[in-house]
Amino acid sequence: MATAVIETGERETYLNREYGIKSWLLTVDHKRIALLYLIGVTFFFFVGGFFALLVRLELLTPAGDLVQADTYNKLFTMHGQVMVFFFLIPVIPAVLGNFLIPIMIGAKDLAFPRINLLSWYLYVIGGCLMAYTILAGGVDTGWTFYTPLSTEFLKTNVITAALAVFVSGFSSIFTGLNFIVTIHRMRAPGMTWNRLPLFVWAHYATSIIQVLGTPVVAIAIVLVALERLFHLGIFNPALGGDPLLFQHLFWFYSHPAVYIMILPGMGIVSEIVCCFSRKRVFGYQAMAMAVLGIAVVGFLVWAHHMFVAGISLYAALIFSLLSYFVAVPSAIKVFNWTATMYKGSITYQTPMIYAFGFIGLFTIGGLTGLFLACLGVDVHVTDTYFVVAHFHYIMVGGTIMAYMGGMHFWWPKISGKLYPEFWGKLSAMIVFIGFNLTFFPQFILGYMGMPRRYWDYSKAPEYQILNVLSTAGASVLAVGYLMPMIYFLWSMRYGKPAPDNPWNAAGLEWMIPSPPSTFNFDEQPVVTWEAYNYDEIKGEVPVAQ
Amino acid sequence: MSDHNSSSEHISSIGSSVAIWLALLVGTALTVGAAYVDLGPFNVVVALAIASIKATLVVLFFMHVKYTHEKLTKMVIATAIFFFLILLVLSMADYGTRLWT
Amino acid sequence: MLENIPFWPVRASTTANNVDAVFIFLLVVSALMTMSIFTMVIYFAVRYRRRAGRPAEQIAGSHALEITWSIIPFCVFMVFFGWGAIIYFQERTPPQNAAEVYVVAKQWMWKAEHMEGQREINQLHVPVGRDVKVIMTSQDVIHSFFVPAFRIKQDVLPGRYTVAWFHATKPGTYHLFCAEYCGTLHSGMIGWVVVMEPKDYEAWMGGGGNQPLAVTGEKLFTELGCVTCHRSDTQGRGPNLVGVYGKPVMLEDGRTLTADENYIRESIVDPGAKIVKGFKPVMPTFQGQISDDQLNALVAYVKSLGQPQSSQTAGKNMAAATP
Amino acid sequence: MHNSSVATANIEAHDNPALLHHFATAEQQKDAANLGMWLFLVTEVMFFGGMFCAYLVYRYKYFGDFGSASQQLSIKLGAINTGVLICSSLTVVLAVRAAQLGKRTVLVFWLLATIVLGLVFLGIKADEYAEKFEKHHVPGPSFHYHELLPGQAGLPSTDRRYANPSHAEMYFSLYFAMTGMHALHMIIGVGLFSFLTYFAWRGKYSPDYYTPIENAGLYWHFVDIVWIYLFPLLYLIDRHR
Repeated sequence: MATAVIETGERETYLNREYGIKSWLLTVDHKRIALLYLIGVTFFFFVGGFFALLVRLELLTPAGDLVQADTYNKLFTMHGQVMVFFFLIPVIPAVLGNFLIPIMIGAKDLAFPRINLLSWYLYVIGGCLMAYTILAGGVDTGWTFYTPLSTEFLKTNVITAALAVFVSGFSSIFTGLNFIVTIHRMRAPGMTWNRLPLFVWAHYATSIIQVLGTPVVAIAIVLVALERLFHLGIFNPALGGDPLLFQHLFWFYSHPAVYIMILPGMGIVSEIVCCFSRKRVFGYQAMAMAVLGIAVVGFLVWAHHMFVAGISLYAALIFSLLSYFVAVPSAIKVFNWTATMYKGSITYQTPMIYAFGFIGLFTIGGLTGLFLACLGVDVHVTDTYFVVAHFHYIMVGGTIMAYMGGMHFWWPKISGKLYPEFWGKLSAMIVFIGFNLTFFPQFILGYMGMPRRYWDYSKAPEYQILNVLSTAGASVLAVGYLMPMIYFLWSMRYGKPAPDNPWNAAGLEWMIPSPPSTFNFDEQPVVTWEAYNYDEIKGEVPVAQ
Repeated sequence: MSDHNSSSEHISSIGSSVAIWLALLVGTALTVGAAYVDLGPFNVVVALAIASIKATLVVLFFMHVKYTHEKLTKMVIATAIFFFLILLVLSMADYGTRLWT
Repeated sequence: MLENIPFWPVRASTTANNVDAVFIFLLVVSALMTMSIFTMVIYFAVRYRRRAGRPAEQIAGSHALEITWSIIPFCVFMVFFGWGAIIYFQERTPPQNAAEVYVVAKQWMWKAEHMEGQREINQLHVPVGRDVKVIMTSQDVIHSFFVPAFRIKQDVLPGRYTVAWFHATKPGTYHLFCAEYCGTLHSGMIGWVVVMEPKDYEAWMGGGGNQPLAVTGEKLFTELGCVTCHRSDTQGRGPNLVGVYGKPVMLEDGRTLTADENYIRESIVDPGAKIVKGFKPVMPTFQGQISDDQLNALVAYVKSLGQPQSSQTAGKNMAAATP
Repeated sequence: MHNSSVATANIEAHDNPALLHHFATAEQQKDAANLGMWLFLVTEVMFFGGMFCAYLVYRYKYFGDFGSASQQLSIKLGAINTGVLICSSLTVVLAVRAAQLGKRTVLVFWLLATIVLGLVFLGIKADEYAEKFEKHHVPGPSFHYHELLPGQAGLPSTDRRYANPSHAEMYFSLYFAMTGMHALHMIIGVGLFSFLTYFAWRGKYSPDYYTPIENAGLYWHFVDIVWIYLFPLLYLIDRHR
């Protein structure tokens, strides 16, 4: 413990304060828990990515030749479930949010450190159930669990998959609850709501969705499991039930869940754009209100996933209209980031390159969302590759770009080491190119009419060229994602020690040592400045190397 | 430190608690009684109105929300009710208009 | 013109023209928005790159600008909404005199039943230049009827009818896909929509020999004993069904609703659900006793009752009504 | 306010054994726990909300059948159980009061009373469930239902209408799902209160620290409120006919 620190003469940090497996598995330190999550989400990212690669390889040729139809259905189902529930939803809040929120608001920890650890254990239990589901033969419901297919017809491990989602859902609920209480109750003196970093605002909005939305999908999933076990009939038309009710309950959560994934990413991008433009954010209040607006209005639009599902014509009109309302705050975000760069002093380090990527890809993803909200067009493109491309632009192009940008931005703080800037830039470019090559062709495929979740398109060979491009892009993307994995690990051992504030960035997290000590602050900080006070910060972003 | 001053330090008196308790019991009797009277479509309305009054009494007095100086608690409750109603209303926007032509 | 653009899907229905029009409009507006954002980002990134002696200028923001770039996109969005809604409204309201065809989906095939009695699997033959209404139901899970060339898609649900319609404009053979994941061979649940010139279509029909669907329904109506109560006068124990289709029905509980396909279907499988005013709930349920095919035939028959003779045989048939 | 609470932070930090290290003051800790509990109740509202939504949809669709099935429940038992829960809410209020006043034995007494009332509720509920099993009103293969729709008993026998069994089964599915989930919450509550009783007996709570009692009380009241809605919605449909 502490003795080891004294002997080597190192400063005591959260990383070296204690050693041994127990000091990690029983820790209540939000920073260590963040690292535990990091291991989990990274593992599931590569599991889900592996499934994705197999899916793409199968689609290289029109015939269903690489795997069996059943296997293919399991692959895209498990790709979806793993990526959505075990990677995208926890990734930014549970890793970066967990690590940074207490520090950014000047607190020693989250409000409920033990519940934070409980969240991680729930995530792990959910993850084990998911892993069991995969190893026991998989599940082929599609990530959406649509009834009555999932309840009455499939013979796979639907119940364990449902249970995995249910348990990980509670992990997400408790994380959100913890964040809300922390942001309300644990802010340092002087850290008023108008001084919160936008990263914190974004997580606040995200947490609201987690707390309000997740329980509804939890009960929907419980009803699916009960229906499968006891044939209750709540979603089974043969017994008088309505399968659309499941879709309503499912999308009540799962549409806002998209915002659980993207809002924290927006928070990261706000931090990065300000830092590398050396500027205050343009329109702080509008940016903060925009994330809250997205979180609230995001709850009013769910049935736009159901325009062709057999809902009432009038309900479809209402939901289409409301869907356009949610686009306005998203547009504000993009315009304000752009305006933030105006008259800045911009440098292009890795995080900023990822942020550029985010803005570009999120713009395309968001605008194609307008196509899907447009009733007449949605009828044609829903359930085709157009939708697949759209949500990958948001979730991969948006969330993962932002996450990668954030990991590079805060890696010096988290690990105390600098990553190699050249490789960082290279990987960012590769990810950007690989991503567009993978998913842009899918927009065209979708408008051509290729339905999603197709294992075999040999009757429609005209789709092959674009599928080949997409698969090629996926391989490039895989390289782009593996590279940071390697050099981050490399830098932990061989990287140069990071200074406390390698980017000369604003914010409380840059005023404490890298890596931080266990209790973050030696003294209670008192905040007397606005967020992004780059006019008061001396110096520029140091040019790398 | 945080943006409020005090949580519910209110100590409820036995008298007022018993009064609320009696009101809740009376409400239960009323709701059973009203169920046997034919009020047409208003049977449901009356039943839900009585239930809501009872729930409000519990929230305000038993859960001390009336005495708290904390606006946040009230906002949290309002949020829960709002989103619960969103779930019901927008779902029924579908079911209620399916037969319209 | 569009046909010359690589990868642009073939257009073979009136709906396709409408959808393409709004799609192109969206595409152009989005492209302009994307271009303007990208241009600004790239321009700022280059123009305001770090230079010695030129620190960043702090700008707190501008509500005027923010309001501008909220309201202008919002107005554009409302155009998207309105245009899309109009097309959707058309897609959801089939023309009155459309020819009809019944489609039953099951894992993993499409079965079509024409009014003339022809049945086909994974194929749907239709004449060009005719409004065609597809009345669909599923025997098991949710499927989705998707014809990219027509730009139409409609989920097919078990336990009820959903409806799609189109007006084919160009002869040819087009993909018919299942677009809602429906289990193992989802991607095998595909077929062809064959749009034919009217004379080819009549030739395909082969001049009859099949029993029209409504006639099948009429036989069933007798065999199942429906006819004993549902008489064509006012003396029956059940309502007179002549001319009931498409008309308002007064129910015992005071509601009034239109007798559409789903109403007729429900009245057969769950007769107690909606009792017509003035009648007793004496009808037994036929749930589980008749197949979806038989149900379609019965519905087709009930709908044909009281239609003018010409339209009973011709109006809903695709071949005879061609010009 | 801000500065003063910082100033007090270090003074208070080592005095109160219940104060966790990352909080500055006991008040901050209490407020955090209180807000946390309320947020948890929000998630519970939405959790039950999903089932209420399902209930609403099917009651709207199958109104008569739901009325018929509802009349298979005993109003008497339902009303008694409502009363039992309301009484238990009162005992919880009195328990919190006792904790605030630092009266240990009174606190233990009211906590025990709450547990007893909770168990009475569960007992009556179990009895109702048992009756459903006997009458084959439990959804599943053995489900059997042949009952009139509401208001039909007075009609000539040929005119009487019977409820659609599969719609009645839907009612009972929802009945068991909703009351079952409620009962599960009751069981958790009873367990929670058992722990509290033990710790209260050991003298863990004082006027300075009674947050667990208060929060468990909030939970219990919430479960009570759920029942306040379940009772009219499940037991009192169309009783006048």
